[in-house]
Amino acid sequence: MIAFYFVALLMIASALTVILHRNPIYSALALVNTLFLIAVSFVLLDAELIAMLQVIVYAGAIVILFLFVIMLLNVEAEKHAFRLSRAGTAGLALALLLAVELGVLVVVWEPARVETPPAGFGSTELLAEHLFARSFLPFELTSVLLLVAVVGAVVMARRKA
Amino acid sequence: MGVSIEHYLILAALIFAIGCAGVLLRRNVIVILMSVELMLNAVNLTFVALARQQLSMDGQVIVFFVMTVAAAEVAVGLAIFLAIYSQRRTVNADDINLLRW
Amino acid sequence: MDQLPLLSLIVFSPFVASLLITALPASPITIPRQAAFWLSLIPFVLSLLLLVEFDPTVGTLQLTETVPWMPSLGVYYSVGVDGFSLWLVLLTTFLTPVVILSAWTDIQHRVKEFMFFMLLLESGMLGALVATDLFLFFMFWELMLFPMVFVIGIWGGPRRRYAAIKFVIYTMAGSALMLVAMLYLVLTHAQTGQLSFDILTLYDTKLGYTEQTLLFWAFAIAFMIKVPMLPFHTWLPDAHTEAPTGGSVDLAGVLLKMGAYGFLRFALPMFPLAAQDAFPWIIGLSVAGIIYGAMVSLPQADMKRLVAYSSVSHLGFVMLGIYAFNRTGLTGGVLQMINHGLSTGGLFILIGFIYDRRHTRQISQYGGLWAVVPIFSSFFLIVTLSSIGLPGLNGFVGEFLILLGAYRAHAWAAAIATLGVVLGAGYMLTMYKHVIFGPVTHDENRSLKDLTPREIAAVVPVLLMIFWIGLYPKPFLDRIEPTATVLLQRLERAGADRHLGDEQRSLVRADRSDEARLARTAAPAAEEAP
Amino acid sequence: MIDVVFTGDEARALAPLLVVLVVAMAGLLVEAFAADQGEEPYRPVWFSLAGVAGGILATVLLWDNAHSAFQGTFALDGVAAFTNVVCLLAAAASILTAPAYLANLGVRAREFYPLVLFAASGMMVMGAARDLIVLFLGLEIMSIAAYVLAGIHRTDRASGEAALKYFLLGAFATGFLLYGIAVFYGVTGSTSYAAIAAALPNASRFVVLGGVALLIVALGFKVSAVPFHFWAPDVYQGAPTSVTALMAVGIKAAAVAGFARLFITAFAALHADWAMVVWWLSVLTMTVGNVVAIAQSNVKRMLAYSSIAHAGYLLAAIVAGTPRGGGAVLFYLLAYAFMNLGAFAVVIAIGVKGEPNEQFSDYAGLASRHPLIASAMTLFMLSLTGIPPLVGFVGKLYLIEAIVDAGYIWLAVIMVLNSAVSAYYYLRVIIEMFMRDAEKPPVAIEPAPFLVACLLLATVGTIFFGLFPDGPLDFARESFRALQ
Amino acid sequence: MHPAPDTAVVVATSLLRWIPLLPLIGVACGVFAAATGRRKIVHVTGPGSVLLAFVVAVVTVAQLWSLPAGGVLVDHVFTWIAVNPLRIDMAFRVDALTSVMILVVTGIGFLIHLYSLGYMHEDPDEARFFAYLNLFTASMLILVLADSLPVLFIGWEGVGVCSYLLIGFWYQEMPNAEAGQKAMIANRVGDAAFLIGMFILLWSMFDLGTPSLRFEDVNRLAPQLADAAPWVVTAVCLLLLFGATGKSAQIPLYVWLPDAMAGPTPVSALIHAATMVTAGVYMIARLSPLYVHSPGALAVVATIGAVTAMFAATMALVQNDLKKILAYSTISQIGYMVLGVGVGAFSAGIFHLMTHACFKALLFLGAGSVMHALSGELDVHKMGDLKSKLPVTSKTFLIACLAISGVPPLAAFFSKDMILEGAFASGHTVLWLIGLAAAGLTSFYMFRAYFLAFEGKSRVEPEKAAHLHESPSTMTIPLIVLAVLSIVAGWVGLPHGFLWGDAFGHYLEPAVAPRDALGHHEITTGTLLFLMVLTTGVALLGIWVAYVFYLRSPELPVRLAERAHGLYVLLWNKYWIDELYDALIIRPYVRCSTFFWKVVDAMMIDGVVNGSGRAVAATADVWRRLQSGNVQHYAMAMLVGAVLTFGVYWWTVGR
Repeated sequence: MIAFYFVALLMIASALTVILHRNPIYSALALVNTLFLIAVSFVLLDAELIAMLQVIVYAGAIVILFLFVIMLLNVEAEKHAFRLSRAGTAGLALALLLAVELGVLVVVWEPARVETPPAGFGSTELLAEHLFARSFLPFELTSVLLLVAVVGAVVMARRKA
Repeated sequence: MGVSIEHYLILAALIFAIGCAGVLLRRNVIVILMSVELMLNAVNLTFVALARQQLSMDGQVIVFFVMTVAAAEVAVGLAIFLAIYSQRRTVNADDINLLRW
Repeated sequence: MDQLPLLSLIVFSPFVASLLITALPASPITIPRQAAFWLSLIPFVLSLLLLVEFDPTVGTLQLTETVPWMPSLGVYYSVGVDGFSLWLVLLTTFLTPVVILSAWTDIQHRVKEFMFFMLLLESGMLGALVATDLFLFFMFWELMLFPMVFVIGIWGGPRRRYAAIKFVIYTMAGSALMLVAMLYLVLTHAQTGQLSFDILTLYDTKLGYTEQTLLFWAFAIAFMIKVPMLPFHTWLPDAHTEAPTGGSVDLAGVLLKMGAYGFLRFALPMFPLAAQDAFPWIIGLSVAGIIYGAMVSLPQADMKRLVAYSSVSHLGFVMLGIYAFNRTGLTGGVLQMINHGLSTGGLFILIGFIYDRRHTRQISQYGGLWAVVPIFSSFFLIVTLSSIGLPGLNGFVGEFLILLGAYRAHAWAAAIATLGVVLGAGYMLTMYKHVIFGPVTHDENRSLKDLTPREIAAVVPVLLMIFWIGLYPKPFLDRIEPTATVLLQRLERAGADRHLGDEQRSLVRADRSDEARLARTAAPAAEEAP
Repeated sequence: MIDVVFTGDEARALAPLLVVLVVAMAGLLVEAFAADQGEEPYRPVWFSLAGVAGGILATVLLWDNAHSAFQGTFALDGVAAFTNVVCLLAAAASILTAPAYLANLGVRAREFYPLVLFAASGMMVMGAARDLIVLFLGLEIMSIAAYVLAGIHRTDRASGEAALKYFLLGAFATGFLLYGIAVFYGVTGSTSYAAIAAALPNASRFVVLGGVALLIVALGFKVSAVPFHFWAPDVYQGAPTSVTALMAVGIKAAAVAGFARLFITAFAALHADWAMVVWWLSVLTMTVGNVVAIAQSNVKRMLAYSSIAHAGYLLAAIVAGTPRGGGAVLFYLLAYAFMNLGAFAVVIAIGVKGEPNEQFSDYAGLASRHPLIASAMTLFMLSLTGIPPLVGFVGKLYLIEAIVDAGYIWLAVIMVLNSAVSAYYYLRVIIEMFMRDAEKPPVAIEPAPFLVACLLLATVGTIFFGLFPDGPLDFARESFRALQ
Repeated sequence: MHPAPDTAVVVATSLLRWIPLLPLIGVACGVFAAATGRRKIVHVTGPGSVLLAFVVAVVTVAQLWSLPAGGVLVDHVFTWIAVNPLRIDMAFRVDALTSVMILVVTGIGFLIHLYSLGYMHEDPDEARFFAYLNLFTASMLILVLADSLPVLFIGWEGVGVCSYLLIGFWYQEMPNAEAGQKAMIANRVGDAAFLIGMFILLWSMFDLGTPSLRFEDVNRLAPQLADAAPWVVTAVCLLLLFGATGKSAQIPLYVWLPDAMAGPTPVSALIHAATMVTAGVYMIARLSPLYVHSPGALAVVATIGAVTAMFAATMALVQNDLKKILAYSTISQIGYMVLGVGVGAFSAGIFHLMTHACFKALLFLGAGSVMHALSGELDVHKMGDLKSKLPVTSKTFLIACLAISGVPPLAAFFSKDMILEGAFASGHTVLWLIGLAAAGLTSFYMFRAYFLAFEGKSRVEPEKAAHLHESPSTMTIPLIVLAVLSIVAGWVGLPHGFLWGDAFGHYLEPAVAPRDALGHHEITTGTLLFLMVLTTGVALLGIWVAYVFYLRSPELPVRLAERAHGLYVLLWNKYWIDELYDALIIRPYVRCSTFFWKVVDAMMIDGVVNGSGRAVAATADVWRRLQSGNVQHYAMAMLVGAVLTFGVYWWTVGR
């Protein structure tokens, strides 16, 4: 209970930091923070493995990549994170509207019966079994996806045209 | 722990919205991409929560895929940013409007 | 189709010819020219054969050919000819060689393409005339649109592109609705019967009254644009004025008929009841068109524009005749289509000739031509007189029958329409006066050459037809009338079948009583003169 | 203890995909290693063409409506087969037009061809997907390849910008797609169409429609439906034309097929509800597409808007929600493939090194310089306008038939009026080519053999299927009926 | 083959078709001559064809006379228009009435052709002239030979066109062309009414079970028609009458005839005096059995005739142009004929038609001969004392003047007298008085013209006076022949009781409605004598006044003109009728047309068309600006879409 609200508040705060901070680097760091908190809440939801992956893949890989690029392009802090132009405010309003809508959407769902999960729920074995038995095709597809991504990244980032 | 699932769902929704706001507000494409990542993670949170609610692993499996996709996208995206930057020395969304009308 | 597929031959011989033309070298330009002329005679000869094959006693479709084409959609390649289409087919095949002859010197660049499009156009027009399958008809309907667009757009006058686009958008906007209506009709019919685009099958589709009315108007508007009837006519003057001679002739000669023909072949028989109830609108617009067209023609400074507006008036007569809903008017209407094709076509040809010499169509640029080009002037005179309906020339026969029939159905409309005869004389003679009579006002005109043998050869056939129809229209009428009778009986049955409001009942009853009387009067009229 | 389910069904269903993927990867390797010994410009072309041919062949040989694979999440049924063929045709066109064109641009990316094949494979997955996750992954494979392809002309700012925009918005849309999937997962506990269709009747309409809305955003983006279309014109214009062709035809086909399958099969129970929004979507799309296309001066951009308009037509048939509608959609995709690929091929053909010749004015007098190319372009334009007896007309006819059949008369009326409007800008191209003389001295252009082949293919298809559409149409309709 | 009235003997003969055909052949020759420039040909074929036609006509008439009274010759050539229920045969018929007409047309026609040989001698377009003239003759013959209204209509419009062409024969002068067109249009206006009349008639006949427009059927069924619907008969009669007023230059459509004098004089003689303009009278006589069933219509006919006679006569008073004088006199004389048929004295009308043909043709040809001598001079004030130089012309002209004035025993004395008598007998006393007065005016203005032109002292311009000469024999011979005819033509129809009495009337009886169809009260010989004396007196009075005014004391008319200046101006300007029509009809029409074109067509209709086009383009331009190029705007648009989609869906769920 307390844990959740603690995590939730922090998460929102850091998420806001991501989109509000002038300096991309701080945004990136805030992102790490957010992702970590999400991992925590994964744990709270009995998804240990995913939580671990979350930390490794995201915090470990993706955000590093971000920081790397930021450095590479030595993007310096903007004067102010964003100016609330007419478009900006409209965007904000829309985002809020969407939030409300999504919120309503989930509220309408009948409250979940939270019973204690069976033993091994979220365990590596179970996940692995689902992954390879039930979701074999998607799994293989992800491999293709990664291949394409690699090739693409290479093509795009290659120095000589 | 007596927190009902929908608390998580609402949290996720909020994060998702925040991500959206980021996409709309920030002018630095890198930060925009970060915001997108926020959105994806919000969805992840939703999946995990739902999985927990239904006590089915599928949700978590999906999160696995989503992560992969996110990683792939970031990789390609950042590569594209590099290319853009090498062309016009900026990654500011406002300045990238050669094509219009 | 045990005998040879005559109609298909007629329809596709120009198409094949056009393909052959493309294979020929483009220069010297005489090659495609000659080739096109001689090739265009083939369909004409074939259509003469058609005239022989045609059985004048039958009013329904004959010489039909039917081949399944798109079974999944119920589309057949089915063609046929009856009294309505027969003469229009002949007119088309007759006009094309004439047009090619008349375009001999007019078209100097990209001759090969011109001939290609002309023959393609002919194919499209013929197809639309003989198609008895809605899909097929629609296909040819659009197919004849585009060659004309090219002809206008490539060889036309200064505002040709504007005219071309206007022509297309106008027509397509109309046919768009028709397409939806078509499909609606077909699907409605499919609910009870089989899925088919064949009009003979579609004729007996059970339709609610509102349904029928909406569908009718969807078709009618497409056709009214093509006719063109009053509020939808403004594409015509531009198209005519910009188009080269050949284009104008085909446009006036055949394309305009497609509207009225569409009414006869589709709108009326498929939606008999709605069609009859629409008479206040159609009659009103026709009469308005007759007067309006005649009036607007008067102040025109450009000969072609004048003739174009006069077409609005003439076609108004045609529609009036059709909507008389009795044999006299209907037959006259159909005959008047031919007449208008001949006389207006002739006018355009002649105007084209004089345009070739002086490169202007401004009436004010001429005057006193008789002194310079007597042959031209006398031909022009004859065509003019035919167009104002002088008895003994073709125009009169049509107008007389139309007005006669219309008088039976709607006396006042006919009476007003008769004014058109006066006004018609007004603008035509005014133009003739300013162009042909008076002193020679421009020195450029003093040196004009009179018609060359080739040009004479192009016009004389038209003149002969004008005299023939004027003096002995019987062969034409005899072949049109049975079909008219069939259509009328159909309309009448529809009137009898369905529950009607009073005024349309009276309309139908008047018609039926006529038919009844005919039974009595036919007897003396039957035996023939020695 | 983990038993992977992989039987003949799976093998058969995957075969075409595998063929294409294997060729793609092999292509990568070959290019990687054979690069150093001399340039062989046409080797990759032949190679990847072989892959395409193989894919088509496998599809034609192995498709069947009876079986599905991977617990019914994937199937090489009729719809999939049809989509495969269309998408592979698009890939083929893009491959055929590429060599000369890329040479003109000075792009020497050997990965181009494999990437095209990867994109195609993604499309194939989307066509065959019977599960939201599979759909999602296929979409991502396709998209990521497409992002790169759009930006493959790296020295060109426009190309880069196209890539950037496409990527950012694509990623943004992905978020919505996933959220939508999450909703359905939450409601039905599964992501396979069958499960969804089964669960919908007694699920909360409120929630489900929320999910539908989210999916519409994501798929509408790929289909480039208004208001999710804004990326399309910029990206189409910026991307290299060969890629544009791939996007305009292949990606659209895959997305539309996925859209149709999802909505017509999985969401059948809610047809009444989603139909309304899709109705508006389609009307908006076709109208905006057509109207704005009028204002364009760049042919490529005009074609982009025209493709938006056509997306509107396709959506209209999806609104019908009937197998007849689905069949019409599939057939129209084929028709659209032929005429649109042809159009893009012409756009490529008249471009020369240094000057892309993409403005309307560049087409002036083309008829007298290159009558054949001009005539071909005329055919494509007329077909896009929907003039019989070309394939575009028949396709449109089927669409309208399905729409009218489902009782959406007004939608049909709006559609035909729209195509009347579209006549205006398609005709403009013809007018330029035939009815205007070139201002600037004409540049001699000799289209490369591959390009000619592509043009020929498109022309033949445009005419042939216009005259004899029965085969493909029946096939398409049957395959959708089989889904019920 | 056609059901004929039981009384009449009907004989089919293929002779009749040759009467119009021969002149048509002449036309062909003329065209050929004109095309090849061999003018000599027409010298033979022009008059020759008409002469042959005349011979055939004579033979026909002889054949007719061989039949018992009331016999009819018919010639069915072919079926022209046949659409059930309508059937129109190209068929001709000759009965008593027709026989008169064909003799007049071919006979006078031939003389005028002959005369034209001399008159048109120098004209380079001679060939074209004769072609037209022959064509006219043919049409006129078709008109009179027709056995049904539509066939008559062929000739009816045919002659109209020929007059159009011949009036504008010298097309280089715009006024001539204008005049021709005016004639054509005026005729067309009448013809429109004529058409409608035919329609009504045909459908009413149809309702009687006989959808036919053959005169025979119409006349036979006239009683039933009258019973079935009296208004129909009246309507038909009035509409046809309106047509006649166009052709026969009666009020209100007479205005074209004076202008028509622009044509060559022989044309004026043939078309605008002898034949065409009388077609209306002929038509009414032809349908007299129908007309008698509508007394109302007949009354209108009579009134129009009388008023026209008077009206035209007054206008003729002050004209100085010799041909114009003749023109108005023609109008006036036709007015007499119309009056005649109007009061039911059909034979009298035709009788006057015949005699008038003779002397009016003579007058015109005389005028022509004067023009010939004076090289085109027409102003009577620039003539005088021509009788010394043009003996034949002057004498014949004098005879004509006497004849038209109705001096016994010349032609018009009998015919005009018979009309007035008819008017008197029918009880239209007012009309009779008008007619009487008009008779006086007639003799006055005719002799005014004669005295001014031929008597007194010469006012001819010297250079013209130099080469004054009598016309060649080709011109004088017709004059003489016509002069003789003008004298004797009247003798075939004497008043009852004198010698052979009204032989002409008797001859016509089977063809036209009997004069007592309207219940004429028979008038005694005494009254008859009185009337004759009266009319003669009036005529002589007119002559005497003219003598006083223009020979004895020429200053009188000038003073009179000053005295009654208003009246004089009124007459001089022909009551401003032309101006009236111009202001009331022509100009508004033209203005309206221009309005339709410039405003309705160009602005309104095309405005809508192009406007909608422009509107779309404008919209396009606006929407296109939405494409700002900024990624985030696009994203926002997507978000808007998402939010809206949500909203819409939940709204529907809410409902």
